[in-house]
Amino acid sequence: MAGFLKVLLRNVLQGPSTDPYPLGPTFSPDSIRGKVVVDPTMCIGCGMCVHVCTAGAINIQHNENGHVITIYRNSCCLCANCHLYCPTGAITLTDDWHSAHEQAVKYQQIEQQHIDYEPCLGCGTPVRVMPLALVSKLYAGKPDVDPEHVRHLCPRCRQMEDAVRTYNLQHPEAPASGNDEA
Amino acid sequence: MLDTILAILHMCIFPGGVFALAVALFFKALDRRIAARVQRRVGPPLIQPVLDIAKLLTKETLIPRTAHRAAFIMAPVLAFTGMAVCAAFIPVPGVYSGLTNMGDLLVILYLLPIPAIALMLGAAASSNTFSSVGFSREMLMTLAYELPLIMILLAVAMLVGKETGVGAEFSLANILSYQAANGSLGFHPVMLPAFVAYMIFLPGTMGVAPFDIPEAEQEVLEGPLLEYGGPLLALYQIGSALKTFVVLGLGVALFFPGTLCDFWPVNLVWFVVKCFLLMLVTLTVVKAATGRFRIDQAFWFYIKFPAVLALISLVLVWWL
Amino acid sequence: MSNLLNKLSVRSPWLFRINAGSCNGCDVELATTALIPRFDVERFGCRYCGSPRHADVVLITGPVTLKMRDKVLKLWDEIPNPKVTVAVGICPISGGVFRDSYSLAEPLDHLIPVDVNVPGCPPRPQAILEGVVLAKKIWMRKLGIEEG
Amino acid sequence: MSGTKTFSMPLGPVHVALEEPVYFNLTVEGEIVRKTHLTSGHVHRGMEALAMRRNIFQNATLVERVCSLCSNSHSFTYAMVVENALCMHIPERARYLRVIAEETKRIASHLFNTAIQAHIIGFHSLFMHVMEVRELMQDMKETVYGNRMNIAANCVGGAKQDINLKKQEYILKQLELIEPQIREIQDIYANDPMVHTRTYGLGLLPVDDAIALGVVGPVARGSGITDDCRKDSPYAAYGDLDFNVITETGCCAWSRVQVRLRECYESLSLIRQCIDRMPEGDIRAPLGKLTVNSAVARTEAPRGEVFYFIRTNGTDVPERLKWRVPSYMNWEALSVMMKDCNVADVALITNSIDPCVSCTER
Repeated sequence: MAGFLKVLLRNVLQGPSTDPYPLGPTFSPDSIRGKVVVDPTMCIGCGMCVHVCTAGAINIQHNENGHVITIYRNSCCLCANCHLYCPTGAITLTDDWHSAHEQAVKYQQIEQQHIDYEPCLGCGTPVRVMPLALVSKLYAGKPDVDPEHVRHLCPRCRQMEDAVRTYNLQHPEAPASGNDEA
Repeated sequence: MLDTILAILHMCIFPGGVFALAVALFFKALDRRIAARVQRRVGPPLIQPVLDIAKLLTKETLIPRTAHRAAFIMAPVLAFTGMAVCAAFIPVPGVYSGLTNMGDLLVILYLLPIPAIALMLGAAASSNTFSSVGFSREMLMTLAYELPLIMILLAVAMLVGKETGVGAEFSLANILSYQAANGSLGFHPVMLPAFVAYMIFLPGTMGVAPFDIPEAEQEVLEGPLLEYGGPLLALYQIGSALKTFVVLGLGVALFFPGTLCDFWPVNLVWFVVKCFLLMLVTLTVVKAATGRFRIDQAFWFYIKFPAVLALISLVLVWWL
Repeated sequence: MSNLLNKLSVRSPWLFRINAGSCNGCDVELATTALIPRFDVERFGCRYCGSPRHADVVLITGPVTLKMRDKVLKLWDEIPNPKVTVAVGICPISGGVFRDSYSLAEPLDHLIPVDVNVPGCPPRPQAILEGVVLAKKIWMRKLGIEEG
Repeated sequence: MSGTKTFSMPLGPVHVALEEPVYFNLTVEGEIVRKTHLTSGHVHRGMEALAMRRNIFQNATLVERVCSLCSNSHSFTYAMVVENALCMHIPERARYLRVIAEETKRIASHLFNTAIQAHIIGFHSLFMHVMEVRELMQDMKETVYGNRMNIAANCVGGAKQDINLKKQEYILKQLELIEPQIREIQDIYANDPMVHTRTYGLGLLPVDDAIALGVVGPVARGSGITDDCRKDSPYAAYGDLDFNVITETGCCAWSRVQVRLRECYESLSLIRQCIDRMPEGDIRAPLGKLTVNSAVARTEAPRGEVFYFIRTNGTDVPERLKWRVPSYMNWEALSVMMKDCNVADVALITNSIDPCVSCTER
């Protein structure tokens, strides 16, 4: 008993250790796994996050002129699998842990991003514009490539351009289209 | 006629009823506040016990279908009224000398177990397994702590009676006036074991740790109180708060009734302060520093320590 | 008079916890929130109570398994009105990682009216505290008084 | 005594003393329990069936939700079993990172169980004190891993998060703070008269019974059996680390708590050793080839041995995933421990095996 009375006495002397929250600030480390956000400039709609999400909280819908990624926060178990396996690093977990909400707004607890496709500069088919960061990484050693141009190409046209550039070939379509325009 | 009105006033306003309740609720708040401090917490605001009761009054009253309706409702009312009446018998030294001059100690002895009996009644009426376990535990606890109480009161009555030559003195007013003349009994070496026994009696009768066995939340889910909610639970809480006042006040009256001066407000405050100190030592600190006994351990604890201590005082009074 | 009582009453919310088949995460966090000095809900007059009859705010964790469903409903019925229901963790809200399992009942809000959701797996105690504060607001609304 | 009446008393499924829904039907004579009948399945979430419908990445998260108190042990063993089935070798650094996560969870879990014991005996101040000390561990998990319970430290192939130098320093600082506190708590649990009165000699599980029932973890070690997977079949980095297997010979609830608290010191020392010896390098290995294979893995969770079995069929959805949890073995021992015990002690004895209902019933 004496051992524990000592603890109690120390407690009295040290004063309350109560966190003032919600009336004041609270301890919240930066690395906390909070609400998930999607960076619309990075998401390429590959579906890896959907594949690894245990709770089925992520949904990606493709249509003809873009894709919509939706994350249901009320299903998300904050395991950060999507963040870990996302190839472009589009998904991050913020440190925002304030999750309590009223029932009335239950179905508004989502993170949704519309990613619109743009016509390919080469052939005109709607194409997901590549994230600039990704392009810069891909063509890091090639100063003669204009990333801004390349990212607006569809994969096929980009392969073409790469082949033309690498082997110094004559572009099969460029002169033709150039002639047409002229 | 006037006496009756006065008695009712004493039961309803001072020292029973309003005054006792105010003091008891204030004590309860202080108790929770101090317990919180000891546990490194901030604790509730001082008005919290009042808020709790206000909350309970706004809730709906649910009565289990299997319960005995009348007994279920009567039990908390009985606990409350019993204690309100009992509080009127508690003398406040230098301010108020108790309701009667004849054998009021015996009346208190009869009235004190009423909350426990009411609790048992309610537990039996609510026809719930946990409540019945709580019932049997409450009964065993009552048996355990009533024995030392009887011996303590007897020791006091006999000591005072012997000195004043009336045999056994069961009037609190006379006990007070004896102490005013000859010094407090708490300082009397013969009565020291009885006082210690009384201090051990307090947590048992108030049902706080380590003797909160009948209402053990973790074992029998608040036991007898399990089926109670809303206004009926509020009545139980008020009754229990009044009981705090009664047992603390009785302790002060029996052992340390000394007054500071003839000015009554000072005496009143002094009385409250003494009650508070008694509570601090016997209820708050003990509660914070211990866990809960098992019922058999608690029973034997009461037989071994307070009963024996009270017996020592009794025998010493008899002999000397 | 009753208005005054109502106003006073919301400052004494007593908490009751129902585990409807949770993985312990939310339960441990609830125990942490409700009982330890660091978060000290007693500041707000809260108390953790053992009997449903004493409860005002009921916190439900876990994805409501088939076996627990009737027990949860029965317990919830035993709580006197007015009461506020808080779903803690993603499991009672949507089924969480256990969604589509054969042994789960419906999501909680199909069974009983839920007032507050605190998603998280598990939510941190501070988030649960926010939920309790929100529950208090809803309680006031149920009593027909606005914050003042 | 003929003529004494017994009555049945339900305990649970929703009960304050029991952290989880489990239903005991006690046949009580006075205050003595004569027969215990257990109804289980309240927390059955059909997890093994779910695991066979989800792929190996999803399952890493799913098995972590088997139980949040030993969550890391499940994802740890699961990752190991998948790696065995896929014939993978994980980087050296990941082995150490896994041990750090595991031991952190172990300390938190042991402290929680210890605190709940104080709660059950109604010793609120002690409960609060232990939980407050545990908060140091919770803060550490939150700062290092980002969540207080399901820390998601493991993934197939290694560890999800690296622990950089700054975080290492932070961990060491927290350990420095918590160590004297745990020592003090151990002293209180060993010597406090109230704790001693209620728990010493309670829930006896003699060595013979313990061996016959095959109990594992602190329950076995509390009965003096040296049984620890970390020593018997070293995995991750445990083979390279120095630690002792803690045993007590009291065979009672008191001894089990002492085992848990003393194990915390070993865990503290293990974390320190890991931070000291952790090599630099990758934390994740590339995935191996998915073939038709089956594998097993076992680890020592806070409650005892966790055992995983997997059978793969060449796809990334396992054909069968099965696990056996320590509480499953320890439950049976309750029938020995609860023989003719007091009603007041049922919850206390149940808590002394650190039962994990959600593990057992998954």
